[in-house]
Amino acid sequence: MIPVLPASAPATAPHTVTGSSVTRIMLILLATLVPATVYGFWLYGWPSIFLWIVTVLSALLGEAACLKMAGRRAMPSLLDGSALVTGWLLALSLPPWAPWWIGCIGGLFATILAKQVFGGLGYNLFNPAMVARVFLLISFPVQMTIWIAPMPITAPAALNFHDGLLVFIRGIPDLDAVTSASLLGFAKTELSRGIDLFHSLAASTAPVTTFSGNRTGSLGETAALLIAAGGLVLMAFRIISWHIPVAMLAGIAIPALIFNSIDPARYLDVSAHLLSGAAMLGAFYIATDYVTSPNTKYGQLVFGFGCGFLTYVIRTWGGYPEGVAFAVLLMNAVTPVIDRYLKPRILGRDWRGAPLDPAIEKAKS
Amino acid sequence: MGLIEKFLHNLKAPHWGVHPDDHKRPAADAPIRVLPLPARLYVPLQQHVGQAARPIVLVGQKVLKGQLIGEPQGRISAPVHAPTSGTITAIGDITAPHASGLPFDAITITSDGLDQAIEVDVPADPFALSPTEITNLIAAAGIVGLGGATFPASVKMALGKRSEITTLIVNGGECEPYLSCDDRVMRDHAADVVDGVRLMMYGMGAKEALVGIEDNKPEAIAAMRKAASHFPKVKIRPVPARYPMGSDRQLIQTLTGKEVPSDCRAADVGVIVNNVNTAYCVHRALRFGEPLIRRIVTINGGAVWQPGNLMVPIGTLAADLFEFVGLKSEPARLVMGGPMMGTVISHANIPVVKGTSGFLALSEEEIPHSEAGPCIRCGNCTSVCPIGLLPLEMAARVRAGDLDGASTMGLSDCISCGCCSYICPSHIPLVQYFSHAKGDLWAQERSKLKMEAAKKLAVDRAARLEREAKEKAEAAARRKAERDAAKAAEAAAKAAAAATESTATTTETVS
Amino acid sequence: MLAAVTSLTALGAILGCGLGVAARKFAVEGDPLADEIEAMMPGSNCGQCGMAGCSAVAKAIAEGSATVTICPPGGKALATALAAKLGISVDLGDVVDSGPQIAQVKEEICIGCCRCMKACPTDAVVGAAKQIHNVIREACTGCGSCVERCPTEAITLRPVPVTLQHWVWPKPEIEAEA
Amino acid sequence: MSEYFFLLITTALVNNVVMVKFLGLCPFMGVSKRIDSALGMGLATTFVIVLAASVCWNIEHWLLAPLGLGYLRLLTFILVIAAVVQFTEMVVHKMAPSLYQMLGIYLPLIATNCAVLGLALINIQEKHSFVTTVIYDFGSALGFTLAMVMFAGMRERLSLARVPAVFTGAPIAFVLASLMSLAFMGFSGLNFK
Repeated sequence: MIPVLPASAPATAPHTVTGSSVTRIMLILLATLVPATVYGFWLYGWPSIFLWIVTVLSALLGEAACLKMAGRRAMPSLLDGSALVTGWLLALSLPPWAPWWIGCIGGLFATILAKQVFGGLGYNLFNPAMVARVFLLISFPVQMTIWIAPMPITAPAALNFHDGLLVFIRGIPDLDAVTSASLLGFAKTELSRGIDLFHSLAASTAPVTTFSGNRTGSLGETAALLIAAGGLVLMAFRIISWHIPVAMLAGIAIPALIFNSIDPARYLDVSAHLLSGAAMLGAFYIATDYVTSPNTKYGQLVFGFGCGFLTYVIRTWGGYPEGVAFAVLLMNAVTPVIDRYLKPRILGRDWRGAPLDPAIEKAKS
Repeated sequence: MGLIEKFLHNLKAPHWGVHPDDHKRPAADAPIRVLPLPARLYVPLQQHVGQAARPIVLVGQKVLKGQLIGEPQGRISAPVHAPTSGTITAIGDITAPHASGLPFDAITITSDGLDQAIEVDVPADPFALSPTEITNLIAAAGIVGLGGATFPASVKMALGKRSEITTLIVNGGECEPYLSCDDRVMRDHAADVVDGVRLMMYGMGAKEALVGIEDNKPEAIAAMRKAASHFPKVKIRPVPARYPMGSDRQLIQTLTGKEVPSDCRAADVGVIVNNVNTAYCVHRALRFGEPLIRRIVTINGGAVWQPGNLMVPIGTLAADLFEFVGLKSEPARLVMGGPMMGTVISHANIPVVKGTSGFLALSEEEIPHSEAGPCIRCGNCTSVCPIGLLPLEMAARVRAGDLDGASTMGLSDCISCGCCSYICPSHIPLVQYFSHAKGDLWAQERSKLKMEAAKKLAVDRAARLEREAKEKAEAAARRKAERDAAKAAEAAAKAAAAATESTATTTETVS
Repeated sequence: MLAAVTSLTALGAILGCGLGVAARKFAVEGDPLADEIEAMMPGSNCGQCGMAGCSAVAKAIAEGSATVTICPPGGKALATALAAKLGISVDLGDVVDSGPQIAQVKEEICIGCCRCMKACPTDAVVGAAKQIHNVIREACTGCGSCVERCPTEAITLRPVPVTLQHWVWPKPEIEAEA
Repeated sequence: MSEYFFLLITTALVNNVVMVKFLGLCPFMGVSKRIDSALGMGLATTFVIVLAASVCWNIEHWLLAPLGLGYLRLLTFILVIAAVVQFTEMVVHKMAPSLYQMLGIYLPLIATNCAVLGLALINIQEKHSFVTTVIYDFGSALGFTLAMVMFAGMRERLSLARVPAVFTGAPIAFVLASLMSLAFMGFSGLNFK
């Protein structure tokens, strides 16, 4: 009997796999973002819809162009949905009435310089959406800090499609009529003017924190509860684990609680911190990015807590009113070190990797 | 189960592993069928871990069923026996049940159809024998671990003798999907299995036996509980159904709470693990004198008409088995063993060996098709790894050629269970990376050993050359000395002769 | 001016003395690296690298005048081990590693001249004058010293045949990873 | 006391010597391929920075300033730094031979690490007291080590990435450093008052 050698490399075990795939994960993630996004659209009207479209398209374009240049097949990578997620999350973190070129530059920057130059999906070291957001914030501080008071798209005073397009392309004509400060920014400005929180928040111009999210901010921060609900769905699907979100929210809430109880005139309370800014978006969607967060449970707890704590530090003492993006980037930079030092224990070895003592194990019963 | 109980159950459940679709039924529910005797059997000489057996029969020789045809060589080895009576028609290559498709040696027996067994002495009461005699009988029967590892059972018991064994763990986990040969032997031969377990306990001096059975086999648990009800030392322990519960270290940890240190054997912590089918074979060997010449094999898979378990002689070709159960369609992939760790075989002319738990004929829909994508670092592989490794990091290092980096991350602890490859949403063949790396490291190790041996040879040679040169010099010196001595002697002799002569002359003159 | 010169001179003198004392105190004897590297080399002194024996190569590698990929019998395995030892990264693409090889005698051409036997650094060739020689597989390092000596070209290097025990899973080839 | 703590935080994070002041980029790029060597380099540099800067401060205050030899400052400081580096090299060679191997040429090159000279000069320029000098330099060196280790961790991961051919090596390292610097911008304006 002559053995027949297989022509190519033999198929390897296991001969059965899960039904999960990268595309499926990304699609579920996007699906859970839909309610918050649609709510944001309703609050901020047509310009925000246009911004969302342009940002997402730019991200996809940047990805496709890079793949084309690298001579790789563009379709499988585009279809995995990761660029879509990046663009979408970036759009959610921009001021809703930002001009078109902000979205365009941001989308391209995110996929090209933060992701594809590192080798594409899985190799980027920083969260692409947050890199783009920080880059935009530093480069175009004026456009990136114009916040619009929410005005439901159905309201009579809201812009129609045509006017929305004009605002989107030419910029906002009458700034003072529509702008408003976000809570964190307002508190910071007033504090720097020497007005403590009791007085500044009591003023009629103060932004209000409501659970419905009907307040000033980016698309993704207004609907904090919808974002959190989406995050819970992700946990239910086991796409993200609880470690990072819980640790990050704790990282914000614990120092907020401590400092607020020490000096309520200077430090905002816990709910203000948790519900404003990108805390929820960051905790459930940004910090949980697989590629740029640690792999192990312990590492994720450290990472999440670090993100939250740095967010609080930057918000409270830093030069920027919002710190989620910076905090996530900083912790992204620490992730490889965390991964290196916080490894799970190998069965039959101690934490340092030395084999266990058989005598001790034998004595167990 | 109440909510709180369920919660507690979840807490206690292992936090590793995966839950693949088990596909065990309907095959597991059909009673064991006996395969009609095939015309030819191909009995490989290497069916176990260790050195291959040495054939002791000649081509053309007639053999009886159960007759020894290959004797063990070396410390870790096992004999092979003729599975039926007939004539030896060839001793040579046959494709091994191995992913490489490379050949190995096998003895071909053409059956005479009589299935005539050789006469053997059966001990009247095996419990009257000494434990060593039991071990010897098990060794002579060629019994190896039938769970798939095929480590010679008697060697395992002998290794255990060095350290005191308290617990015999009997592995009825059978966590691999599709397979049900362990399930079936427990259902159909529960009493025999329990007897085998007791014999093994006696042979190794264990105080108790824990039979771990996954809780997805309620019938087997019930049957075994009934069979073991008179023997309090044999305890039936249902374990959560979770792959890879049937792996030694996981089962030991689940049943006893002991962790086997990574550089030790289970015996070092006072535990020995044996498969339920091994226990059944021990029973057959000690009560009926039947060596390991047949076993229960699961035939399953989407392409099979009548999936089920067959009692087949060792050496039967997979093709004969598939013919017996019938194929619905051309199978897309043939696998020996389960789908998680089984070996793909390139064709069906592969013999059943002692470690064959099953053959699967998988249909096109059952096998994975997705192309591997880039790793997105989701960490699923890390959370399912039963050992606590970081498969993604190890694979990335292997891919970049950094084998040492991979082995410092614990490559040698990997049991190749396949959980990581199974769960990977990017469908990266992680296990293949690890198999490749392990093979490569092993090859490096071999070449290092060889290099050391060569170095010793080189040193020896240098020493030899030096010695030879020295000896040569000495010999030359000796020869020179001898020559000189000879010369001197000659000269002396000459002188003496001359002297004598002169004396003689003188004498002569005198006289 | 004087102050500047004096102070700089004084400073220089103090620092110089300090360093002199430190050099005594923290003196490091010899370079143990060369010895350690020599222990890793094949030690057969086959001379394929073009240097005089393994210890000379070890010294050269320790000094950095030879690359870690210099040893052909050591192949990739040795190169990676040396690179790890020296804490450098090495491009293994340049190493031509044809896999392990062993010498084989073509029996019909061998004239039994014994030259290969004398050349073999590990005594892997056995035979006697006018008898066909043979190579002991386990002892042959595949260094090729014998190949050049053979007057009838009866010795060739062959890759070690792959058996079930030697087979290694190939590294996965993935389009997306290429 | 808390003032010193905030000084430490400020020098390590807000005014990070590498990421914000862009000093000491040579070892930052050169010895950041592995975490171990980066950590070793960071510690060695910390040692040199603190020792050199405190010696320099004393020389400035007891020698150069009283004698009005300000114009010799650069020369003197470089002399001191070179001597300290030489000393460090001996110590490392003796105590940690493998680290000595790993750091290679970059160990003597600490002498030309502009962070060392830069910090010594800044101390004089900012008229720090001696204690402030030590804390300021220790904080800065800590920041240097932190940046080195973080960067090395990322480069270790990067070495396994599929970076496009045009970006492999130094280019991607610079892109990475720039993104990291972007992240450190978050600390700008950090003020605990």
